[in-house]
Amino acid sequence: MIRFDRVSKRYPGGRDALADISFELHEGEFAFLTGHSGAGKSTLLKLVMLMERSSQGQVLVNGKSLNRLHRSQIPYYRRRVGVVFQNHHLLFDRSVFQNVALPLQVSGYPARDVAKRVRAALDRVGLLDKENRNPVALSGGEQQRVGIARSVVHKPRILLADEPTGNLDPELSAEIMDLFRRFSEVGVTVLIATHDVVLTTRMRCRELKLHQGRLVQGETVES
Amino acid sequence: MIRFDRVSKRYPGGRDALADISFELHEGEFAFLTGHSGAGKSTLLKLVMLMERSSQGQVLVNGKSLNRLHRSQIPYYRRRVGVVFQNHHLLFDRSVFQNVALPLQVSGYPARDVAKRVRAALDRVGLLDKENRNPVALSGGEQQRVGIARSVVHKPRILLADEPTGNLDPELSAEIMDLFRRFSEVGVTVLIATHDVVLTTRMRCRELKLHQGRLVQGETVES
Amino acid sequence: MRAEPAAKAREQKSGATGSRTSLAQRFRAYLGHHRQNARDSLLRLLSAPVQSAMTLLVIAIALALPGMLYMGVINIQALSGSIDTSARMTVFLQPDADKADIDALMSRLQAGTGLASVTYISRDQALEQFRESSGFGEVLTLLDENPLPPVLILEPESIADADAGFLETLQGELETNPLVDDVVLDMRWLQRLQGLMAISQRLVLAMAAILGLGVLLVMGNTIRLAIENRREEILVVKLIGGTNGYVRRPFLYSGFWFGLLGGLLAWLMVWAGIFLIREPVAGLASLYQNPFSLIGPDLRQLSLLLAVGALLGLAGSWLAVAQLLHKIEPE
Amino acid sequence: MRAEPAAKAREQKSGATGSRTSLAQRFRAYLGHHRQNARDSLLRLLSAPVQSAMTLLVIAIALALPGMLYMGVINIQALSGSIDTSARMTVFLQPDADKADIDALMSRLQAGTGLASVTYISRDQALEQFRESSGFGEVLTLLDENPLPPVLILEPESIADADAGFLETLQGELETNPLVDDVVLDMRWLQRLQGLMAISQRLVLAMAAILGLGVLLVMGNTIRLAIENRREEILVVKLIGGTNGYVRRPFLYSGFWFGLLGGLLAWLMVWAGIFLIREPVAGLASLYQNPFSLIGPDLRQLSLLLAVGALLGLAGSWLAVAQLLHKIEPE
Ligand SMILES: Nc1ncnc2c1ncn2[C@@H]1O[C@H](COP(=O)(O)OP(=O)(O)OP(=O)(O)O)[C@@H](O)[C@H]1O
Ligand SMILES: Nc1ncnc2c1ncn2[C@@H]1O[C@H](COP(=O)(O)OP(=O)(O)OP(=O)(O)O)[C@@H](O)[C@H]1O
Ligand SMILES: [Mg+2]
Ligand SMILES: [Mg+2]
Repeated sequence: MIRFDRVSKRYPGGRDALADISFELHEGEFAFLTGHSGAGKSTLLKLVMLMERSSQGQVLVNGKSLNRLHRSQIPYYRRRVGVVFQNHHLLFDRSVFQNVALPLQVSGYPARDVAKRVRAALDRVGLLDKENRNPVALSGGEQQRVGIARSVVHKPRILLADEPTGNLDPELSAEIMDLFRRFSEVGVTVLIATHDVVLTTRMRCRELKLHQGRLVQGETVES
Repeated sequence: MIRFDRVSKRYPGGRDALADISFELHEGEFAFLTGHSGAGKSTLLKLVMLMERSSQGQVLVNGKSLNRLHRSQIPYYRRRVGVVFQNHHLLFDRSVFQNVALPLQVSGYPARDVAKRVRAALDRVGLLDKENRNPVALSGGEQQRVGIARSVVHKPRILLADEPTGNLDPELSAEIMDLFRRFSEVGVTVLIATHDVVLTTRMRCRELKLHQGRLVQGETVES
Repeated sequence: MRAEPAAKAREQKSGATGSRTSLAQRFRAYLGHHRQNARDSLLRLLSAPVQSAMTLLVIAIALALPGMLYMGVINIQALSGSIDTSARMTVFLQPDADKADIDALMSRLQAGTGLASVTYISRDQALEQFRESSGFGEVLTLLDENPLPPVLILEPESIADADAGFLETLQGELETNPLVDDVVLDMRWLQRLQGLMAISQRLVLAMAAILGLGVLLVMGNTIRLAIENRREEILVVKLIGGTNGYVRRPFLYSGFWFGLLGGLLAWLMVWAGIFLIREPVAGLASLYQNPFSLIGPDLRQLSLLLAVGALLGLAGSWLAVAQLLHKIEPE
Repeated sequence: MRAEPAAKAREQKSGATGSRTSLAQRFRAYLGHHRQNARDSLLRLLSAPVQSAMTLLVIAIALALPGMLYMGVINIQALSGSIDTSARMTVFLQPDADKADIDALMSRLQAGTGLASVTYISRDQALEQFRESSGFGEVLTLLDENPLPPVLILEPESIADADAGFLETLQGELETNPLVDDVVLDMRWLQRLQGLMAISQRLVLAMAAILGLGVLLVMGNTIRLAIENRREEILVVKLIGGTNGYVRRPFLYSGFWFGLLGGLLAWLMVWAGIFLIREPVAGLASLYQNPFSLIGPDLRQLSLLLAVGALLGLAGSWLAVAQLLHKIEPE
């Protein structure tokens, strides 16, 4: 589903954030992306969702190279990806409900469906009672959960999560991971960047480990 | 040093975020503040630094009630407090160096001292080589460390940290905690809100535990 | 947090692969999005009334100034229509010319081409007119005898430069006529008029240029700044898969409302401005026995202002969003 | 990450308790902060040249319009100074009056109070003047004999309403004089002038009101919007212990620079506008034998525009920051 082919990324005026990365994730696979702070985890996720472009090499999703995706196609591609951003990226000028509804509205869902789906997603992260609040009036962990609800509300084919449990207590983290796992069981490809050693060791999933921009574990490409 | 006296906090249009909290922290004490997401940890820290006012009860710092602090005195009070914010609060229109220098400039330090202290603080969080970068060009964990450097650069008497290691890997987290511990050893009162069970159990410090806005552990007030 | 039954999971899977929504549904949602945006952007404008009012006033003032200029031009045109502005040739006849001969000359002139009118002014009429128009009436009452000859006033059909030749030919022809004492082609006022026109033209051009630039800039800048405050919204919607059109829509509606309401306010300002000077203008005109009264802005001006405002608002927000969209695009 | 030696830790402790910085140091730092802010805000303005230019142009246009109005007023004053505007009384003498008697009357009038000048115009001079000024010169050449009497022109010292009485008394007195045929007090042009003045006054007032409001709004709004983009900066500096003064400083400097540069640009615009219509105005004036030529904006206007711009910039940013500061304050 996601395949990196000798990908490097160098930000303007910096050293390589990613160097010569190759790996493949199958449809429905569930993997952790680990590594020290600044190892390149967020950069890797940004490449998959085209927030950044690779400097070298190719990122292939569903067999198609993202380099060859025309600019006008990017929105439609992104609608099939769900992302939990490291810095939440919530909009503070609208309610929690409206924040979560955004991916559905963008794809043109009928209003009736939208309400049903949004409530289901909010229920899953335990925030159904706060749907009318403004995100500023939420705690850090609650904001993070709104971001998680938004990332899954439109049932994406690929789910990327950047440190989704950084502000959550252990029980809640486990529940969220369960949620993600259930997504992978129905065929969604899930890739989660995290520092939470407890979780990664407990769940015993595939782990892609980055160190200084290089993949030091989990790179097995079956080709 | 910090004393809560039957403090409650209710946000407009919400239930009590904090209810009937009483505890005392001595000068140089090091304590963790734990609790589930939405338990009221950030709210408690906001009360100490006057980002919010208590609805009932008194917060006393250094024996003086914050309620009686005149508005014009707040800036001078805040200069003696160092805070790591849950959402970093960095300024993206200036360099890392200038972000960390801010608390010193605000208090009117001479430029020579500023440079020395800022570099020392950046060195302690391992970001000396990135002082000229813009914070947008940093990874999530690096941004968090800039926030930590900024909170200690002016050698405050009280140090509050809201989830300071949420985006840091375990080794780095331990180092940062070490840094905070050393501050407490020279008399700085340190209060850290965190979810990181590994850290709190390993460090075996005093733990204030909140549940639904109530203090359920660590409330011993010696009076 | 709820456990998800397997059935729901299956539905989810098919949902993730299929096309999800029918075209008709999509179109309904698209229209709904338009409606919702139109409403939301208006509500957003009303929800921060002070700040919106400030922005609106700025836009209104920017639109009202050229509006006033336009009304000024219209009024000057109307005024110059009410003033006697045709070029004229004055034919001084012999004081003792026979009335029958004069009538014959007049019919000949009227039969010819190029003249709009031929008017006969007898000696008494000439004295009367002179008294009234010159301001030297008091002097003339001192005269024992009427010193003025009878006069023919010839007005050409147009005052274009090309016709100056025709007038001069006619002048030469008339001067040889025994009935005629002298022919005066009064062109000096034409020069004056042209001088005035040159100034007002340049003034109007300069004002129009500066005001046009001003309106564009003020609206563009105001909307740009208002939009920059919502930069995060653009970023997030793009990241979530919004097309550029989707991102633009709320801002276009905001710009549209700002422009439309600004245009309405501008019309009111122009109206108030005209109202304010209507009375003294009428007073002044009455001194000149001129029934002129200022023309106020009407519904045509209103619709013009509304249209220009709305268009500029749309254009301004389009540009501002395009700029931001361009900035956050990778590569 | 470095281990911190105990000695350093001790220094830190004393540092945390002591007053840390001397007053002199603080003052130097304060001045340094001012200098730095002045420089930084200018650099920030220059670092986004297109957007700053747009904002500057908006401010400049807002300032240039009242600037032009002001220059218009100045020029009209100068023009009316160059036109003969004093109220005058025309005393028509008997055509056969003796020159010696006239001289005696003149000396008597000159010796009295209330008259600025007494001018004698002989019959020939009168005819000549009439020919020149009336545009009816051609008619007069047809006359065999000069129909005009000798004339005395009396100009009062002031044209205030209170003096109308004095003029009328004088008129009655002169009419009984055997030398005098008739006395004409020409007040009609006064009425016209007053009518014109009433219009221009209202126009200038209306324009000044709308433009003043416009300048305030445009500058205030522009700076408010520019500042709202830096809302986070205000919040963070406040949280870190910045006083309101410290928070405000960079914004005040930004506003100051915007206002100052906008004023400069406005001056250039006014200058260009005057330059543009200078030539046709001079051409028109020459038609009236008037040596009038438009007055351009000088250094006094420049300093006025700079001062007004800078002040409005400061005031605008002060208000905008105060608004934001008020919003983020708890309680
Ligand atoms: N500005 C606000 N207005 C209304 N309610 C608020 C506001 N800020 C926080 N709350 C509510 O108060 C409760 C406590 O919030 P707080 O931020 O203190 O939690 P927390 O312990 O820091 O949680 P987390 O670990 O998720 O950051 C939450 O239920 C939150 O929704
Ligand atoms: N826009 C940018 N410009 C320049 N350098 C960047 C930019 N974004 C990230 N970097 C650098 O690239 C490296 C990798 O960053 P990345 O955000 O991928 O790290 P990360 O693994 O997500 O770290 P963290 O766990 O701290 O979030 C870091 O050293 C960072 O400083
Ligand atoms: Mg990251
Ligand atoms: Mg919190």
